[in-house]
Amino acid sequence: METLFSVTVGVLTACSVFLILRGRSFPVVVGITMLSYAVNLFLFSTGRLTIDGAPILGTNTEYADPLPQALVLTAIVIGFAMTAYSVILAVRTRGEIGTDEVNEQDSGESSR
Amino acid sequence: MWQQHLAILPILIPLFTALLQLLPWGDRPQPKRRALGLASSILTLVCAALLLVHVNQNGMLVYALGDWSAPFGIVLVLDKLSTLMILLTAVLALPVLIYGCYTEDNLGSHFHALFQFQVMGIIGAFATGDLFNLFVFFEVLLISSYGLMMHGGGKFRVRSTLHYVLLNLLGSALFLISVGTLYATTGTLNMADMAVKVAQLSGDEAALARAGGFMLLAVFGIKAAILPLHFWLPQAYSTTTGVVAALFAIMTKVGVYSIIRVYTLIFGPEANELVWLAADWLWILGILTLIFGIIGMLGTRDFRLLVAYLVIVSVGTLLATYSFSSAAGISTALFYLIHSTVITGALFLLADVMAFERGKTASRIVTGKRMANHNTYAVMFLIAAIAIIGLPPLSGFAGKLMILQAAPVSTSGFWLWGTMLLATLVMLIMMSRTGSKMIWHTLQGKPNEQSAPIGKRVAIGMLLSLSLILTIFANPIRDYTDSVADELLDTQSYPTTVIAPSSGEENQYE
Amino acid sequence: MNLFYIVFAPMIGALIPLLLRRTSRPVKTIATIAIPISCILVAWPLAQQTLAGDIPTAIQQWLPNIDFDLAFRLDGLSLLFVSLILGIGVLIVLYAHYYLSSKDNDSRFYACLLLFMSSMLGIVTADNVLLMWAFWELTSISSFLLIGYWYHQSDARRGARMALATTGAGGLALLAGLLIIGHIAGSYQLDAIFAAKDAIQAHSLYIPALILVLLGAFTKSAQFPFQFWLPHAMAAPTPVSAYLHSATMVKAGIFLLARMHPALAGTEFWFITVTLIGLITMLVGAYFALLKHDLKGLLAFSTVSHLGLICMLLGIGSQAAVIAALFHVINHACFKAGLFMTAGIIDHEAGTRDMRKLQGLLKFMPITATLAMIVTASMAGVPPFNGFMSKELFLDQALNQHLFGGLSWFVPVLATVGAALSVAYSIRFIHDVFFNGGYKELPKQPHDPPKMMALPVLILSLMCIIIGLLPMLTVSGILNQAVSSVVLDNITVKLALWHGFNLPLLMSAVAIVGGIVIYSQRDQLFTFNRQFEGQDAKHNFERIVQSICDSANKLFTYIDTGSLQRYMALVLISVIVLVIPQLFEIVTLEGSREQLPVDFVSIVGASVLMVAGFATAVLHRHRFIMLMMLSVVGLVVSISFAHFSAPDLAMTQLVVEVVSIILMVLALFFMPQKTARASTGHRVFRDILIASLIGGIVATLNYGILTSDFETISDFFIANAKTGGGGTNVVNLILVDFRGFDTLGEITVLAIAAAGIHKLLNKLKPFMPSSDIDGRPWHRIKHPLMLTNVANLILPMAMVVAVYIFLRGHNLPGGGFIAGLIAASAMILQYIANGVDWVKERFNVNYQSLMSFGVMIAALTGVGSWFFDRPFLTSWFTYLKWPLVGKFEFATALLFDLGVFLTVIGATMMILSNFGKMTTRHRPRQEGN
Amino acid sequence: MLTTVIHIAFVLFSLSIIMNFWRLAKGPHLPDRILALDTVYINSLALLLLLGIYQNTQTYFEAALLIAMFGFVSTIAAGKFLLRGDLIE
Amino acid sequence: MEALNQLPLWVQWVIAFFILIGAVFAFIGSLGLAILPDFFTRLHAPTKNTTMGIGGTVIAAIISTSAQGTLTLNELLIAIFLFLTAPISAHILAKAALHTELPKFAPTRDLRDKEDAYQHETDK
Amino acid sequence: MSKVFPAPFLTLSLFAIWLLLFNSIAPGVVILGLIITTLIPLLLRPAWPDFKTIKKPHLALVYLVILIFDIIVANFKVAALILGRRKHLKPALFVFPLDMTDELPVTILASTITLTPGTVSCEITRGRRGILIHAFSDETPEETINVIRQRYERRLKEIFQC
Repeated sequence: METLFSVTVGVLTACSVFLILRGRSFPVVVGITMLSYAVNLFLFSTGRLTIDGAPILGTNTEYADPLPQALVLTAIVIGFAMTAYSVILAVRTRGEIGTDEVNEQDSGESSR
Repeated sequence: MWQQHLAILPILIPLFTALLQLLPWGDRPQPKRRALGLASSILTLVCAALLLVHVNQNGMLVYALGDWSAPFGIVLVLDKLSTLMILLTAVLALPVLIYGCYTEDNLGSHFHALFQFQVMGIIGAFATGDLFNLFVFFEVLLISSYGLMMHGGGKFRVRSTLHYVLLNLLGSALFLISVGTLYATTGTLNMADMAVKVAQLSGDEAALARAGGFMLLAVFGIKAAILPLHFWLPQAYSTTTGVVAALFAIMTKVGVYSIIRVYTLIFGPEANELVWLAADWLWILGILTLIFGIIGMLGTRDFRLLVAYLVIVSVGTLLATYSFSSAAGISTALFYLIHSTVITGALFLLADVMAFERGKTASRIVTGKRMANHNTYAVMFLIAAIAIIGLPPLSGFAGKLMILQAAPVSTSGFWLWGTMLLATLVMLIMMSRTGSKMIWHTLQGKPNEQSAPIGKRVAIGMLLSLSLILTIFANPIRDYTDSVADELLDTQSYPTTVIAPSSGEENQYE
Repeated sequence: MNLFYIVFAPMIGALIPLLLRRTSRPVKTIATIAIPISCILVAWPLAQQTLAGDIPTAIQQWLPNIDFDLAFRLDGLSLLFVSLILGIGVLIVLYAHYYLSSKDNDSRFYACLLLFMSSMLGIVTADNVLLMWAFWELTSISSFLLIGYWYHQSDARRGARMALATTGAGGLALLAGLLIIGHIAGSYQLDAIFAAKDAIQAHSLYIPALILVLLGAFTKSAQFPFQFWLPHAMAAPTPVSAYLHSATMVKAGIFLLARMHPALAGTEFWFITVTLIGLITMLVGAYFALLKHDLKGLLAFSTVSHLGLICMLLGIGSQAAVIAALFHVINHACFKAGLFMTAGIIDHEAGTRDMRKLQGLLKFMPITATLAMIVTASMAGVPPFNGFMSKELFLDQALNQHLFGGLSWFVPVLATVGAALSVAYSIRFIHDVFFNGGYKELPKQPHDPPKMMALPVLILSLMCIIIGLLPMLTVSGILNQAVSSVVLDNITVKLALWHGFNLPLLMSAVAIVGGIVIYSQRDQLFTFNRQFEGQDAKHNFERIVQSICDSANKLFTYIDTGSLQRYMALVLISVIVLVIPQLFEIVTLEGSREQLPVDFVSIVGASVLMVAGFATAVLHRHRFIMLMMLSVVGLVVSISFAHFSAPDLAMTQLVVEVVSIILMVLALFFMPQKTARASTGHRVFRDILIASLIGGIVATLNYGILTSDFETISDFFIANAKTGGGGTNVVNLILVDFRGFDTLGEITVLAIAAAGIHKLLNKLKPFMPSSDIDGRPWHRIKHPLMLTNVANLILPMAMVVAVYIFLRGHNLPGGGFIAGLIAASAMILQYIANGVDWVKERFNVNYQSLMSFGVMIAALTGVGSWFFDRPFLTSWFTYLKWPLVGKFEFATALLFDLGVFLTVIGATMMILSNFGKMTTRHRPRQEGN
Repeated sequence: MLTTVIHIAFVLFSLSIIMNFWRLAKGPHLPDRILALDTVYINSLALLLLLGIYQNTQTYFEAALLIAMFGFVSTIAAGKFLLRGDLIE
Repeated sequence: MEALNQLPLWVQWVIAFFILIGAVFAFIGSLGLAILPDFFTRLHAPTKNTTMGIGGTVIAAIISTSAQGTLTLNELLIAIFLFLTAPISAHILAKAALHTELPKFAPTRDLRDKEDAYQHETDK
Repeated sequence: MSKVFPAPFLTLSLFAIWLLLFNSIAPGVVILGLIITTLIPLLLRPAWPDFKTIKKPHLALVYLVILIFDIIVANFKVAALILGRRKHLKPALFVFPLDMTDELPVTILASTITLTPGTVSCEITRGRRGILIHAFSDETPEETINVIRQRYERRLKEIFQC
């Protein structure tokens, strides 16, 4: 399971990194969002994987590490705030500049 | 006990102010908001100063939030370094806010709230002793900086904000990965505890922790604008409004602070297999950053951009100096940090107000009309230039001398000498060029009629006079930074102070 | 203490003319001139001590940490220079009073001049080399301001900048040199450095240090090859030139050589470098002086030449040579100041300084001509003026040095050539201006200046004569002490006008004759030189700086393309470079931890997740589909959270994902739906490479982590949750209690984001498509009936669920955050189903205030614990027993959670409603259903 | 016996999700994809319930409840996007 | 799992039955989504069969928990919410499909009157 | 009374949901539930449209039972169609002319149509006077319309008295 988990996280990260390297704001924002999913999984897994051990006292004998869960929760919320901001910033950029390309048009790379 | 609570006041005051600023304040809210903001900034400043005095007298202050002592709860650890940085923030924030209160805050909504949030985030980042909490405060200060960067709107601003935001979002993701890795290897989040645990690591676990530590370096590198990660800075700082850029003068320093904190405490002298993890890299990158800043200064044709590169130069200087890992290096780096923060802040404001009074030519380094308050700006420019270049008699030269003396007489020391002196020369040439073009070489005819409110000039004057204070009291300040460095390098007693339950007893309400 | 007065009185006094801005010029002049005079008065008793062989010192600690103290001394050398600076300074101020026109800003001039004076005084009296350096740089700055005084002239600006750059660069080299010396000597105090002479000269860093110090001296004194800046400093008003070129600025370099002489001189390297450079400079300067048509240009190059002479003497370094050098310093100051003032008078009265235009002025300006002839004769080294004596000494020293071995003969020969050239340009100065035929038409009708303006020149020319005639009476005392302090030995100087017939006298004679010959043949020299014209140092300098700037700029446009992808790639590459070496060091990645078995569902889930992630990346140009793939990713992630025992996370992730998707779909409306392929193949390849490396790193780290055991602080939370926090849901307890501060920060972030977004949307004019991707117009019904009804039904139910989730958070999965999001989602559903107007009519809630109150409640809960003498955010709980209800728990954490709840609702609604209502006014209303 | 049945059910639901995902990826039209997404949600919900039975725990209940309540919101949003472009107006 | 295996055999059977019902119907529904020819026909499959699929599982869940002693009905809520929301999703999707004029399976009889025929928004 | 309980059925169902959520009838839960389920409708009152209220609750129960039965039938039917041969598929699009116009009943009817055998309501047309239905099976539209009218619409009209 550990192998599967880490491979999944890796693949997810790689895909989001690829998106982040695109030249338009929307895919980049989606990439960032997906990266935050991947990162949340990663952060979550630093407490190691446990099945059927929700850290609720009295329900189990073995508990999963609750601390990473709390951290991930915070990270999710912050990630949400950031996603929201960047999405709307992308819209604003589109509204103001008329294109959603992240770079100026005459600057080499994106327009090639 | 109330003195104990002093530890958190510099965070809470801006927080509550910001929250109050979010409420509607009737039909003409602006005067009330300004009064509120200024009052709060002054209060923060007072608290920060009291805190510094307190810590200096009674030693490190450990404030266990929620009464959960380290390493289990989050603690604020106010050692000399933290209090120094907090005071610096407060000191910078007040004049910047005064400047902002003169019409700057009308350019868009929520200026005052975001400003206070920003201050809160910065101070929080300086105060916290917990790695994840540091992340949270990084996010607080980042998101408010995103908001502030958009202040005033405009095409260029939008694009550079977009770059800034996206790049920092990537940085935040990397931050989480590294925090995760470090937690997974050490099982703790408290930095002091982590320092203890890191020292016990060996073999493959140590390698994992190293990987995490290095990733963290990249994260802080983005904030501090180290060489390959700095590209956001010139764009961002030069397009945003002056007041925001001036406040941002401390933002790169948050990155620098984090580097100093983490790579001295956690991966510092006691870290066994991870000893001085980042020093070599910081050395090379610091020098490269410095060189890059030099080239950047040479290549720029805009005053603001020039100042932005000055920030980069100062970051390079700081990190290269820090990387000597000696008490003298750290101490001088801190002195220089104080100086460069204040002066770049003043320069950003100056560039802004000059751009305003110059009208069409704005901050481009070209011949333009005379400004309405030409002579005042000329004097201010001269003072700021002398200070930032590091010419006597203002604070810059003291800082520079200190750094040069602290550099070891060795190959690396000579590299630093060479690049720093070269940087000084380039600054000299570029600042004289800028001043000559913008202030001396004016068009004939009537000066521009737009005149900035006097408050703005007062604010800049306040910051510049700080440079004078820094010069006059250079020695006591240096003494203080020396003690900061000593405390910082004493990485053995730091954890014992932090982790030992400060309040003694357990939570006892039942 | 008096020494402080001497140095700092002019510095502080610089404010006086500025304060007297509105008064008349005489007042300002008197006030200004009073300052150096007062300094002289203060210096007088000190000077007596010095002359008696004492060294008065003053010290005030400033930066003991870096051995930087305000330490001053007034030894012989200092006294010599102090007298020159102050004495000539007084004359200069007097002269400037008449020289400046009424349009010039005299306050600024005087202020800068005083500042400059102060920094010069500082250099020569500093007892600490770092302090000396500080004043050294101050002279650069203040001379910059003086040279650029007429800043509306391009020449002045450029000259000033060039001077600053050159001397500034030299100053930095000097600093490095001084730091090395100080490092070797262990102190920056002069005496300590002198004492460490042997250590310094034996040190491996001696040569670099010496070179650096010499660089400083040579740039300041305009020695070859740094002589280029000095003539361009002529753009300054003449009083400034007179001051800079006679007693100050350029003499600072000489002073430095003399000052460091005890510590650095005596080695072969010193001798060869300094002597040779001095010699070359002398010749080059003299040659160019002859060629200049501008009076001030001539004088400037003659300064260069004379400085070369002095420099050479210091290079030779023998006792007699030092005497000659310092004596010439005095002499040069006298005649050069006089000459510049004369040139200024001519310029002032005749309106030009071009020698090709001036001639036969003797008739109109007899007094000026007389004085000019005296000082020029002194410069040319004609007896009986003082210049003659120092030149004799110089020639003597040139003859007596044997340091170049068999080639030593060339020194006296070249010295004689230099002297001859000096005679030639001196003749030119006099002959071209005052004689050389009749009067030509000039911009102004020339006449003698006001008497007071000529007074300084008169004084100086008198000095030339008196020193020449009575050297033992006038200067020997000061020279004694000055030379003593250079050679660190008590010596007595013997000076006499007449030395008898000897070789130097013959050489002088040869020089004078040669000078006349050269002058008569000058036209050929001019012709010869014409081919090099257009080689203006100023332009060269500007061009070099400009081209450096341009290439830097070009380099930058190449490096910094403003391309976000490049920045991102650089960040990622940095991570790769930093982290991969660490991963290489891992021997066995797989740890000892027992691994979980793999089951079919997990494989399916993982595959779906991976494929969906992959599809999101691949389909990035089809944005809507990409979003759907993203929501699958989000869903599977939340299911995996649930599967791996994190119900709280699963819930949060689910609701957040729904809200994020709504947000993105909202945003998509304003975005292009589909974009063309934009990247080239090799860029895609590069990106894939980076992506896979990063993915690989993360996966490796993750695998390493997952398979290894560790000790964590979490057990504490599980152990203390019930007793310390009063709940059973440990995750929630960590959030609201153990690490409540994180949560406070987190909701603050949310609030800031909402405020920031509000700000973003404020002035936004969105781009709104009127048809969908296929060009089809939009559906005409805004709010479908069924949706409206069901949404209305769901709202109260969702609220009940939200309350339920909120209340149980402490003990079971849930909590304020999730509850807030549930409530917010239900509200968003209202917005979607019923529209902004509908909601606004019914709920007039100020989300912003709600959000603010939310955070405030949370924070105030924290503050509340202060009243129980506990740190911020300390929680408190108790079990209450009420009739009917039974036993239940009350915890302050619940109040905190309430704050979270309200914040989340407020912030989320603020974001979405603001975003949503952007379009409301722009779209047609619904018709029928 | 029950274990076997639950395992079979797991496999069936998993296969369902795979088929849905296939439809989601294939399209051919946007409504198809949205429908597939909606079904993925519902099947995941079922999977969660099944996990709950399997592990004999109540901890999955809330997550499932939330999917039931809000899974459709995404669908609605997507559908409304197709209809009107703008979700909130 | 052990707790479930302790239950009386008939209860286990019942639970197994409902789980199987749910799983099979869900599977068929998804299968329908995958193999049916056009959007409208595909729409039928999940909207109906998933209800049954969820219904079965929910009942199984209720029995399995209730059989251990305490009556637990809260899973019922899931079914209620799903029954409330599923038709809306289907409705909106069908609307969208009509709006975007998706191609229909060939044998489909379009019996709409002219006035029912879909009208696009024209005023823009 | 109507001020405290603006929508009694809503309050009741919310209370039911509350109890189901807590899965308990402990006094604390009940009291808290009463308070909250009273408060929520009051708070949300402005958002609660003037729905027709249920006049004959017992008929509503009958309707529910019929509905559940039909859902089960529908499942089997559709399953058969999915697994069966393609040529049995004879979809149709047709309009069911409504007899009532009130919002809530129409919504319920439309939902019912979607949940019951072989039909999905696609659109409410003609200014709420018809429901566009997509049918799956090979039955004639008239037949289906008739079933819907008899089985559901009639009952709904009775329940809501319209």
